[in-house]
Amino acid sequence: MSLPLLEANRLEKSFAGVRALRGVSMSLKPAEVLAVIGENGAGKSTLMKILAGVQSADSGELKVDGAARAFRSVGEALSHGVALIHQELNLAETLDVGANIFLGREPRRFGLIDERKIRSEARRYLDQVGLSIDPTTPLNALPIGQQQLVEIAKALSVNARVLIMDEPTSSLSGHEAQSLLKLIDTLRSRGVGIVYISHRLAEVEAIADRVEVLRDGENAGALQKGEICHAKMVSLMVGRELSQFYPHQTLAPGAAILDVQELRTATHPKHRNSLTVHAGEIVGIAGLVGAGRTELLEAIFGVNPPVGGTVLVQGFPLNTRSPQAVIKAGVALVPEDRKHSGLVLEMSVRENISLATLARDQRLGFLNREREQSLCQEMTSAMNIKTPSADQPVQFLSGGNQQKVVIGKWLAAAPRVLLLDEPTRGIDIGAKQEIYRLMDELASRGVGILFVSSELEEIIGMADRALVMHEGRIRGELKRAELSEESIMNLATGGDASHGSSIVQTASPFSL
Amino acid sequence: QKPTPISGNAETSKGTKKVAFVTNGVASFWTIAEAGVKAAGQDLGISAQTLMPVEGISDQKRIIEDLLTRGIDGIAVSPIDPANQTELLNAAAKRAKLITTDSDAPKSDRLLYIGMDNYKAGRMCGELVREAMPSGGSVMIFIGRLEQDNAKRRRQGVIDAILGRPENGDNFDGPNDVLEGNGFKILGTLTDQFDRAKGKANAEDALAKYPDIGCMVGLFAYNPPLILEALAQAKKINSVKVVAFDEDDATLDGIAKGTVHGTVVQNPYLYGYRSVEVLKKLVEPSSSEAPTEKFIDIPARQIRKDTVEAFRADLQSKLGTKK
Amino acid sequence: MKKILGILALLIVVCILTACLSSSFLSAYNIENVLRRSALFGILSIGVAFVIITGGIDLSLGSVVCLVGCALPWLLTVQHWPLSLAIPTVAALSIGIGLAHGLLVTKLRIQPFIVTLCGLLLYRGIARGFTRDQTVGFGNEFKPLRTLATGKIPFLPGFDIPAPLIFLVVVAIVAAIFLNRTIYGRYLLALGRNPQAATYSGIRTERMTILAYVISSGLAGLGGALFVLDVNSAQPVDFGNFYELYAIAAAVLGGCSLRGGEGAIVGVLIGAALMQVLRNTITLVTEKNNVEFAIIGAVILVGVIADELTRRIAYRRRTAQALRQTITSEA
Amino acid sequence: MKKILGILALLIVVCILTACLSSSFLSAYNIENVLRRSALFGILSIGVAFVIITGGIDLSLGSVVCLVGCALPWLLTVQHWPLSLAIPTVAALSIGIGLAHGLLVTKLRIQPFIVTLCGLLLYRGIARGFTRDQTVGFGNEFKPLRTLATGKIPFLPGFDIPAPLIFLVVVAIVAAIFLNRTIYGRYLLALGRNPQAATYSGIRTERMTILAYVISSGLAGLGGALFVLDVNSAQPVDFGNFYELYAIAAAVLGGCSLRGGEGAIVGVLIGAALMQVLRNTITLVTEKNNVEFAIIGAVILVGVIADELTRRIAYRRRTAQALRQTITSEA
Ligand SMILES: Nc1ncnc2c1ncn2[C@@H]1O[C@H](COP(=O)(O)OP(=O)(O)OP(=O)(O)O)[C@@H](O)[C@H]1O
Ligand SMILES: Nc1ncnc2c1ncn2[C@@H]1O[C@H](COP(=O)(O)OP(=O)(O)OP(=O)(O)O)[C@@H](O)[C@H]1O
Ligand SMILES: [Mg+2]
Ligand SMILES: [Mg+2]
Repeated sequence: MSLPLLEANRLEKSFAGVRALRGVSMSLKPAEVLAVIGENGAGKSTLMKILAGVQSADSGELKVDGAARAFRSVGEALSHGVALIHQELNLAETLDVGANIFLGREPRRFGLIDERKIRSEARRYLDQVGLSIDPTTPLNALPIGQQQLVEIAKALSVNARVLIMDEPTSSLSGHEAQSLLKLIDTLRSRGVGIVYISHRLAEVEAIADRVEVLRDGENAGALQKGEICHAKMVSLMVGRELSQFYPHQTLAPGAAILDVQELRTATHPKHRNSLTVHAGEIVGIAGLVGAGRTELLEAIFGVNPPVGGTVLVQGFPLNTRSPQAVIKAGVALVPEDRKHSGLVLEMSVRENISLATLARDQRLGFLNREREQSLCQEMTSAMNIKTPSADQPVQFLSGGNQQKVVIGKWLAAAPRVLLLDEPTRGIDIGAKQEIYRLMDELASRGVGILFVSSELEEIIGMADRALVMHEGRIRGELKRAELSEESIMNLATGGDASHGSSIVQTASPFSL
Repeated sequence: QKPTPISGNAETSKGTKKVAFVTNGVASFWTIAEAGVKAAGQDLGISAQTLMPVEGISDQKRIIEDLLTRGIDGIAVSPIDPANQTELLNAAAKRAKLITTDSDAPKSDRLLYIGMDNYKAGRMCGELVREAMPSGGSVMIFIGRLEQDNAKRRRQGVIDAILGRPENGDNFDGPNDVLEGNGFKILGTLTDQFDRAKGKANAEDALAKYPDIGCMVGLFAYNPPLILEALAQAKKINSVKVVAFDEDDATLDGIAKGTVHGTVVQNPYLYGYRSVEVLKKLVEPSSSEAPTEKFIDIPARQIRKDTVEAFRADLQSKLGTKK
Repeated sequence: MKKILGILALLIVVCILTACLSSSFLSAYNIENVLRRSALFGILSIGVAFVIITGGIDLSLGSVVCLVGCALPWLLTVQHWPLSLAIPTVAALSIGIGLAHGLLVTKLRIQPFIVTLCGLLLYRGIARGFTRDQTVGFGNEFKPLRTLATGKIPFLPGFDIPAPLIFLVVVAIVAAIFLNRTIYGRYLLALGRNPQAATYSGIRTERMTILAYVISSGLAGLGGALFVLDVNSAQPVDFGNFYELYAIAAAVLGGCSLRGGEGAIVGVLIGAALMQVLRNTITLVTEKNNVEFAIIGAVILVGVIADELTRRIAYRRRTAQALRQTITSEA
Repeated sequence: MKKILGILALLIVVCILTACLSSSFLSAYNIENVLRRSALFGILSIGVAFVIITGGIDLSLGSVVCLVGCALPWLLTVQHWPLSLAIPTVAALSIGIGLAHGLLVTKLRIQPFIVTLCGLLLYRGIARGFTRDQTVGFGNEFKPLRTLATGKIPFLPGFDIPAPLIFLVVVAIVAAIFLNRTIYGRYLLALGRNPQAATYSGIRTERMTILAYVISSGLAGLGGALFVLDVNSAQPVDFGNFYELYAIAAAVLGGCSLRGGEGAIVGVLIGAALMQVLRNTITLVTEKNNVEFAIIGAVILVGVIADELTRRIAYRRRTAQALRQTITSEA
């Protein structure tokens, strides 16, 4: 048995008011993929940040190659070959892609940065993650999914011995996630030790050699290669079995509640997209990263005004240049990028939840504090948001709990049409089911739901109907009965609707 | 460098009377006055302090208010805007003996004014210009700012004397007017808001714009040296006449060397000294010799090459007493 | 709140020290003076605080003070306009300036620093232009109008409340209610932190930002009018010079972050008062006023550093204690 | 790059207009003068650009100019120090100031605005203190030293290169290489907008930030020395007043964003030159220099607005064209 690359013993970490880690231990061997799973707020990210020198533990021991170490900075961790892909994107927006990949480790010639080498090397790593963009593209011109891939390319370029990935696939679609898993496989065969965090248990099942489960900042059990299965992981995480994962029952759809006609967005003005959502219907939108799903939702919502087309809600046209008007008409959007569009990170949980409904609940322009308070309580319990208090700034919540705050904020608005963009991004399995249940409940109350997801499983499980986008265009529509991974992937990669199921998917080891 | 002797903290020396000298800004002119204030304070045994407002009129108001709070006995002030400060000055005159210096506020309750007439001094400066250019020519005027009463009057005096107008202290030509007459052409007046780099740039730009300019007149103490700098760099040091105001070292050097035709000097040292002297008489009730006149004239003088060395020696001895 | 405590402590320390060193500090006359000055600067600081809360900055404030401060006496005494016309004109002027700033910042997306820097240069220049660089003032007229700034309201025997303080109290109360109790205040705080998230929440961020600039210029106009009514004359060259820095400093000292989204009116008031008390202290206690600014700078710096250090020590102590408690309670 | 084109166009337009309106503008003498002034301000602007790129601000620059500008002649002519001691002293002084700013900003996390505002108040106060408010200058001495600022290097017949331009060119080239070609420049750009991302990439952000403040104060010191060598005397009360605003304006006009992470040295140079050309234009072309600042403000504002509008129109035309093409190609 080889010496562990990395070993952590009885790590403790507290923040003001929260004990995030209470004596957590773990170890990682070379050429091993260790999956770390746990509910939102279990302490996964905190543990990883300590391993990578971003934060330091209050107490406990860290060993690299059997020797005790305490990383005081990211630089130290990197020099010991430990690299971390953060749960939240951490890239320098004003630099280009190549500069980001090599940030802090620029190749030099005569003391100056060797731009040519950066370009050629960056292209290599971008190829590895399947991103065919020019390394001189400014980073802020990329959508979030592609930024995530850049982040991964950056971690690869470290040539680390220990690569920690904190929910790397949370904003990737199945296709990209698959190629990432392939990449992990290659790295493993080169002897790299990998820590892999994900709420997508199928991925974990497919890739992990060992699973470590955290609950409330403590080790809650481990699974060896042979024992890894969905049910066991869930029960270790949640502490009970979960039954009937996708609760949605198709109802007879009501009248058309959202009617999008020939909508043209700014980036894909040549495509005219039309779609209809009926009351009580859940419509999914699938597609690859950059397929234009986010853009479509943002165009409907008015934050990214369309260049043509009309949107009707209950038969009345929307002013798609004004989000206020769209919100007034009863439409809500849970955006994909919670850090930039969803939350005011420095504000409290309460203030974030009430932000979109302040105008509705105002009294002559004054805040309605009781209403604000009660809304917050309602949503915290409905969404099971784990926070020490309603006054906690959301930036101190775990990623998944932040996502729940965003959803709570828009549920509070009691919309007639709910647009969800990757609503379960980074959400643990228990909470996911909670969200699915809420979606089902809203649908049964006559709300029309249009949701974008990169998790095919979720689309198949929840959608009454799915639209599949490819390069800015709705390529086809699949009825609930027609929904399958093959049929969706075929359309998403530009295939034809009529032969959906007949095209054989390239065999993949991971059935996503 | 021994620390400046200060005649005790205001609170601790209840016995001695306290007087203050409030300037209209910060300038080397006022540092000479401060030397006079200090010398008088020591000679006469009275606590005398000089305060220089940095931010113009509201700052001057604040300083006077705070002095009154401290229970000052006498104030000499150079009001920035006499016409509109009557109220403040009257309020001060109620709580302390108030005199004006350098710039008068005739409508207020001040007891007397010590100083000179800036218009007349300006005329003396204008006469120097005519002396420097007997056959006329073009003249550019350089000054810190034009909104101060003394600056306005001084500049007008220069203009009126050059153009050969009769004395009339109440007419003001606009700052941008080009004026001609008497064989002279006044090209304009450039201000710099006390920014020296700008003052030098003004002189340079004037040389660029009027390569055949005849005479440059610097009306604030630091203007003539900046003009000399610009001329030296343009290699025009002897081809353009310079007429100055005040007694900057470089100005006096220039006069001695012949690069500056002459300057008009006031006597700030005496402003300071006499102010304290008069205030002492006013605040000490025992004093039998309280001044009765309303105006103590401390006239300006023209300094030319023949008188510059004597003047400089006198000035240095006065400032030397301070060092 | 915690941010304010530090600056409040500093203010109190400075007051106590000054009172010990100079018996005149606590005289009714002096307190009235300091209150009046703090009130005038407080009004400016509250205005700029709103802009700072949106993550912007307003450098034009001193020049707006100058413009209004010169325009008011100029219209009244040189142009002989009636009061009923002059006052609305200067009010419209300052509000219009704020509107223009807001529109340039939001609609044309020009950086607030640039917009208001141009304003700083422009408005003073305009004032110098129409006054032809002459001092303007009220002379002996408009006494009733001037009581708005110079008047006193008897309060205690021997102690009157200076009129500007009334203005300040009204402005501060309205501002505090607006910021903390209305949805608009909440909107400002949200968009200052994250304008994108605010837009996605259906907030009209542009309107709110424009409003902040209007408040800032409007209060600068009010301040300018009160300043000129107080000192009775204005020189366009230096009237209100550097006031933007004092106002911004007061706001930042009082807890506003220049990155936006943070700020409390009480803090801003304390910040403004601190600056004025310090200046008063220096004239009362020392014989030198040429190092006045050096002393102010040093006191603020030392105060801020002390505040930061105490906060750190307190934080360390708290976490250590919390850890000890949880460990003992678990044991 | 596009950001710079707008301001470059504005500079060219202003130059052409001035040349048409005044024959003296293109005289060798005038060009030399404008180059010398632009060089002096350019040095300050490059310094502050580094701080702006880190997302900070340096308001103390004008006061550092004042401190060094007063200290150099004071040490040499009043204290009679030898040159070999005075020069290292003022250099150490300005670098020390930058170091102090950097440490306060990074280690104590005090807002840059506050730190450098205190600096603004403090350093001028110190200069006023040790000079006792006296004007200090070189008089007729130190001519060789002064050629550093006033000297000229023959270039073309009738046209000499002013010495400060040499300093500027060296500083600018070093700065541009540093910013664009070395890892440190890259780090500065990275940490300016997103310090967290930079930290997570293993960059020592604090050191880099401190370095930026040192560069800023160091160049302000160099600028201050050159300024006083050029004008030959300094009055501590107003020497360098407002220079921080000009420098920051030049940097921001030249494409630096006050939110950090963006900036190019060439742009900063163009920005600094624009300000100086405008001032020159006003003296050469108009008879009014009391509205000088108003004109500068207005020109900058109009320029920035025009830049923004042309960019929008160009963008709209491009998208419209793209749309038309796709539509026709589909048809
Ligand atoms: N900087 C911080 N300040 C205060 N509390 C924090 C901070 N960072 C994390 N926490 C708290 O620590 C706990 C663990 O958070 P962590 O981010 O490690 O969870 P996680 O397991 O990664 O969850 P998720 O799956 O949602 O990402 C949470 O309760 C969180 O609120
Ligand atoms: N700010 C932008 N600038 C330029 N192009 C953009 C921008 N945002 C999005 N795009 C382009 O628009 C297209 C659609 O992006 P969008 O974010 O809508 O895709 P998506 O299907 O939601 O995928 P993702 O999983 O990345 O969110 C992409 O090709 C992307 O390159
Ligand atoms: Mg996490
Ligand atoms: Mg998307």
